[in-house]
Amino acid sequence: MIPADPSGRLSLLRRIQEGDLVIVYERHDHMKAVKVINGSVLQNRFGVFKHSDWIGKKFGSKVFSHKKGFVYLLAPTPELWTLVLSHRTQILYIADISFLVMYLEIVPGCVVLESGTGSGSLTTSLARAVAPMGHVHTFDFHEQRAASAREDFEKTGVNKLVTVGVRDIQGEGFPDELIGQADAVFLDLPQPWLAIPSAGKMLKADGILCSFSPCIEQVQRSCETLELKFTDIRTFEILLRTYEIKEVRAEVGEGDDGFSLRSPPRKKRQHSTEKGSAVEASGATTVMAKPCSETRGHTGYLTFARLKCL
Amino acid sequence: MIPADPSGRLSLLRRIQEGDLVIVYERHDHMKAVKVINGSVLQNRFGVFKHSDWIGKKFGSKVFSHKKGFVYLLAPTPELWTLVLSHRTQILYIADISFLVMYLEIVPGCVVLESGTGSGSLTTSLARAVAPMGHVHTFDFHEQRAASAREDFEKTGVNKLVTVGVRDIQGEGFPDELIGQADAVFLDLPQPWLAIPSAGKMLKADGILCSFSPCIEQVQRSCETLELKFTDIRTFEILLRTYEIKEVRAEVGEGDDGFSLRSPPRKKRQHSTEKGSAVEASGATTVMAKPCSETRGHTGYLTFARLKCL
Amino acid sequence: MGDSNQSSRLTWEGCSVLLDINDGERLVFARLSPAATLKIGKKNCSLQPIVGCPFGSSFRVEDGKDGPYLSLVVATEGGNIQDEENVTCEELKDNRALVDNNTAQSLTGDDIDEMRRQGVTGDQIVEALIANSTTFEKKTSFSQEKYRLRKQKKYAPRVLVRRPFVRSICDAYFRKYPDRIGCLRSDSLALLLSMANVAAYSDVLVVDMVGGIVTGAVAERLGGTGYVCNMHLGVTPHSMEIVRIFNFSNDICKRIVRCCLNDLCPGQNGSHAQIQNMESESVNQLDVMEGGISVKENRTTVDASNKTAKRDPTTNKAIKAGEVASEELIGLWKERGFSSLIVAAPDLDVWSIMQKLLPHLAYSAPFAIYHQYLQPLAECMHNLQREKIAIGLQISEPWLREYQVLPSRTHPRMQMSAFGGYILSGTVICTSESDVQ
Amino acid sequence: MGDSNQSSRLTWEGCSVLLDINDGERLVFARLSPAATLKIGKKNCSLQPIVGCPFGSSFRVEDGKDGPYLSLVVATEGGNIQDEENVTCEELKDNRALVDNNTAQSLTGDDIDEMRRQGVTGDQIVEALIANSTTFEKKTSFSQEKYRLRKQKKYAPRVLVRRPFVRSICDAYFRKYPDRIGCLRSDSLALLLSMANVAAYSDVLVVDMVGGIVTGAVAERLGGTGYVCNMHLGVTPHSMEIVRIFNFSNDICKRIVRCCLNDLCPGQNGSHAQIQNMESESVNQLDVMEGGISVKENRTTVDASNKTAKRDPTTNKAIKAGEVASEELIGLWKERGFSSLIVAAPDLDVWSIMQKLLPHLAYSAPFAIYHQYLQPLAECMHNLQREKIAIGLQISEPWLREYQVLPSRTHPRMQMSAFGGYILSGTVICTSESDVQ
Repeated sequence: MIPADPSGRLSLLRRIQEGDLVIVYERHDHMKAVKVINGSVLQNRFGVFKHSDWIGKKFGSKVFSHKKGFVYLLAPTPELWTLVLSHRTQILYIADISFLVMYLEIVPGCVVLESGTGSGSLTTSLARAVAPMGHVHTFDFHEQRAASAREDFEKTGVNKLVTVGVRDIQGEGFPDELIGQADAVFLDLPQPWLAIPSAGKMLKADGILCSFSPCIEQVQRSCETLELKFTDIRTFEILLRTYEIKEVRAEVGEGDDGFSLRSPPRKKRQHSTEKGSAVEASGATTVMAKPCSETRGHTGYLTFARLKCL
Repeated sequence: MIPADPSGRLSLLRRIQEGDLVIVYERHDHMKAVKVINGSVLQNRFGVFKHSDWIGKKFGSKVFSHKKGFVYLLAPTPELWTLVLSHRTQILYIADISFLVMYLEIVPGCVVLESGTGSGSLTTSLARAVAPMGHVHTFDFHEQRAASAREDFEKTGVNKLVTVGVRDIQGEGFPDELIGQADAVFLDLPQPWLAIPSAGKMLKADGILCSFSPCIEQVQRSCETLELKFTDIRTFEILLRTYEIKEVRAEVGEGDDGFSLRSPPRKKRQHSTEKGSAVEASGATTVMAKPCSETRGHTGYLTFARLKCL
Repeated sequence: MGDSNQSSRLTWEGCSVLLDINDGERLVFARLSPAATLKIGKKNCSLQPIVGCPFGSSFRVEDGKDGPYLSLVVATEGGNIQDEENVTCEELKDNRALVDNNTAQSLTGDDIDEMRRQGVTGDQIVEALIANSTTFEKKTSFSQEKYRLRKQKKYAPRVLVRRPFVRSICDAYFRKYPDRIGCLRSDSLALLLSMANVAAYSDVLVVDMVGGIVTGAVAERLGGTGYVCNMHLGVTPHSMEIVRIFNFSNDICKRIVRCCLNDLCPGQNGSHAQIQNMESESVNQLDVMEGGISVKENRTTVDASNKTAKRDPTTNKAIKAGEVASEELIGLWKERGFSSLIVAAPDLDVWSIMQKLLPHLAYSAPFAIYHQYLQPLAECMHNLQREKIAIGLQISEPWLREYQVLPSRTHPRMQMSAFGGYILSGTVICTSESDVQ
Repeated sequence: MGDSNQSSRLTWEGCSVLLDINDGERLVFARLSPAATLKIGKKNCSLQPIVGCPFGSSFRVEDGKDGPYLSLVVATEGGNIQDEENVTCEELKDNRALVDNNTAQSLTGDDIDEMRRQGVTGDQIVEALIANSTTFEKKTSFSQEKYRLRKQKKYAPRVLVRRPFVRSICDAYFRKYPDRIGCLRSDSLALLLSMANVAAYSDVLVVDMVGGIVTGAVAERLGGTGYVCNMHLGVTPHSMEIVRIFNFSNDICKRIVRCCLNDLCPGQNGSHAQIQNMESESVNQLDVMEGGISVKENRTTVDASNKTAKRDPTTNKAIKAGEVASEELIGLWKERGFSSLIVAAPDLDVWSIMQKLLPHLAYSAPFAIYHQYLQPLAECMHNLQREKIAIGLQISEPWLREYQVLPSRTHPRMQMSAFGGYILSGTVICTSESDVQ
């Protein structure tokens, strides 16, 4: 997923090979990660797809099943991965991930600590940000969850950038060998204040910490603990509002019914992401957008703090 | 401001009279409430306006100063009043006011208790909602603030619908003579939990309480107290986002510089509310709207609860 | 008001009620006719026990000799149980040892059916389920509460009787049938009422193509004074079915009138006959709606079964909301103008409407226009500005958020409505020449 | 990265720093040249003491024998003081007895000037002010803190040295000169980088008409691998002045190139000469910017006075960011396509741009388009859908909120940015016939 050298970049010349991870796109809200293995098939409601048909195709191609159903084969990215990974825990989504990666000033070469690993949704984005020569040390309390994460990182090919440790960070803190090594630390723990003193020791001078918590009481307690050794303590919340588009016919002139300039929308959904309803081709049409009615109303609070320079 | 009988309604036949309260509108963000007194003048940056010129004009008229500056004279409403009243305290704005009046199920004939009165911004809207035969009992700790509020209510003519009491509601609770009288109670107090038991006694069976607090700790403590005698405890926050419009010219065709279809906006603000920039009349133009960049990011939390039916 | 029903805190026969089943799990509007029933789970209960009770009363389904019936619950003081969403906060941390599988409960479905046959109450069944759960003791106190609540909803459902006010009506439609009210959220509706200065003795002009929710909301605020004039621009009047869900007294109903735009123009008043026809037609729709607002999708047909039972009391009413405005009234409006205007017409062109309606408003009258799309309001605002018809113009969008406030678990709700619509508001100014000398 | 400066945690001569004065009250970008000075209050201080200090160091203005100078502050452990907004929360309730008038302070301005002349430090002046305030003792502890902080800002201003990363650069522009970056907020910029999958070894095509902030952000993420190609569609290249504020090493600078759209079309590469001219022209603008980002409006001219001092070190650099892409590189891109695309061109028609640029992307390449208006993105999305060029299309808008977290005074900030722009994102699909057999 993350190129290890210039040849790994997405290119018009690259074709799907045996062993590649592809994202099979049915619809915006229906995708799946598949490892391409000659002889294997993918079966879904659109039919049976032979992997062997995929090999040699370009990424981004439309491929067909035996009964002419189709899907698209996309090159994986951390964003697509977030949409297809198995949820072993609540995961972080793109708005929080993007914001915290930028706020933590993570650039290539950085060393980043994360706890807990969870479903590894954030880890993949952290790996992308530190690549090609940085490293992510991620820790989870659960042995099995850590093992699943390792498998996933193997699958997505970020394993060279990530080390998964099994450790109770709240109880034991980060391992001593990482003291003073970290450019940034990310905590997603039920009681982050227990891990903050250790996180402070891991950070380089002027390094930044981020703690993600769903409840305000967790934030309040974390901030109290942060006051001791950190500065620039700031708490944010970020949400993403999505918009749907609709095409409407503009019937200019007065109809029988008064001044109906716009025909009522016809709800004919095509793809669900690309929410939009189509109108027949006759007549001049205009496109309008409005916010989708439902959204995630809250994910968590992001508290940032910078290690004080003493 | 609030008609006491059918003749008080706004009408094409009504004309401004001596003693009327008018809202002098310069710009959306520049208004002033003025009592019309024959012989008085209003002086502002647009010149000197004689009240005697206003008498006999219709509400909504444009009137001129000696040097041809102009303002509009509007009939007062609780919404306009909120924009012109003197801020003796933090005031409530239209989004919170509208929401809580509806949530409290205040209809004509209701008896509503309020504490504190503050600048009387909400009181005027409450008075409108209970008119013509209901009543608002509002209380403030500060003698002087209560007196100023009384003057204001006299000025806006809602005094028949409102009684202002001087009382420390947190310390003493609401007066006993109102026990079981209230359809709704509104609290805007630093320690609302101290007043909640008394508020419960004032409410009729199934009556609703609303507590407005800026800080979440106040909400948490209030909710704990509410649990004892109230049900349907819900906390909301409401903000208002405003949009500004801009007119842009659509130069179809490729210019020298590539594909510039839209000319850069010219910032020529007219009225500041009606934020928008004008473009010369030449060429086809299109209007677009975007959110204003700054907004009130928080006013307070509104916690509602209904007295348990025992 | 002069109508005791309107301010009554007790239900009465024929009144409209909002039944809140299991703390918002399902919401049903019903009319308390003698024959009205409500189906909860597999049980059909008469609504008769509700008549005469205070609004705010709770009922529980009990099995009596003549089948299931609604039994009044006497509330106790003390803690409410609130819903918790799917958040891993601090307190939840020690659930990890717990494996919740089917063997944790030793009572079988058959056992429970048998208990029911023996007349065991729902609450007792819940207690039995807890006693027979091998994992209950291992749960955190918070999880125990959740478990109890889940079982209570299933085996001892509660019905809370609410008086239908505009907020609860609007919220119920917004959750279940947003399209019927043009996705108008209750906080946006509240803003429309404020921005249009709806006050006693006002004559409010409304273009309500959102099922009557705006008309009803205005009438509720007028409380039997002034008028709300539901105007249709073409020949077909707009549906006002939602008005029936409000418990409006006759005094209020007669303040709700219809009118065709043409009737306001000099020398025209020809569309009355046709309107009357439309009126009687819409009664059927109305009854379906009254029974049909149910928040759980799969219950719709069940609740709709109430409709036949409820037809009688509605037609008993002497005065029906939404009669055609009298010529006398129309004459007054022509002379005086309306005191304010609310437009909620999602499918019409806003600027065209405003051009037609503004001449019928008094000067200085405030107006508020609701729309789901920003662009039509932006264009309308621009035109109003350009033609100097109105001032104080503002497009606003409310943003509403609900919070879960619980000890150590306080945060905004995870699910929220992301959109309540846009509102263009302003004030009409005097454009007649006589005033600009 | 093979460039010690890039990962250095100490400042060096010639490096670009962000100076945060009084905890965000004012932000200044400066380059640490020997002659560089900073004006704080009425005092002009050399920036020389900052050179070689760790990023994150704090300085205070002290009066020395040779005039005011910046003195390193040794931070102490313990409480930070945060700003409190104008909220009446519980703790404030007992301020009501307090009358804060001018007589409360017995030290006069003349007294303070005299103290300064005697070499009394700013901190000592603050203590003297507190000791001579008759009301200080009556204030709540919270108000006392506020008072101290206010006096400290005035009499003992602090300068915090920060390394300029993309977030702080973007935030500073957003606060002070939003128009220069097309009102692009840092959280929106962060989303653009994610949505366009900016990763090591990527060749990212950008249309950056927002001063170079996008170009700089991408280069920061690439860390000296891959390329960011800043493309101009007409003959005039776009300004990249903001790129200079980043502390980019030569390794990174050479990965930032310019290119004209025509150059990517078969057999065209004629605009190089003109671009070179533009490049040298824009240097002047750049220097003004570097000194000029000051958050307090009335300081602009003051900070701009640094520019002459800073011109030298900038031109010392061997490799300049934004050279014209070599023919070899262009050849590679023609063959391989770009790996992703970001567009931030507030004044251009989005759909026209996309039609021109999409053919230059690799299939499966993600793209992200920023715009301040919704309508152009809606139309572009519709066209991309209709012509089946891209999938996974989504228009999104970030909503960012900051909180004040203080004991008993926790709430969202009263002031917020209501708008960070809209983003259209998606993935290009393979439309070549050979793949659709």
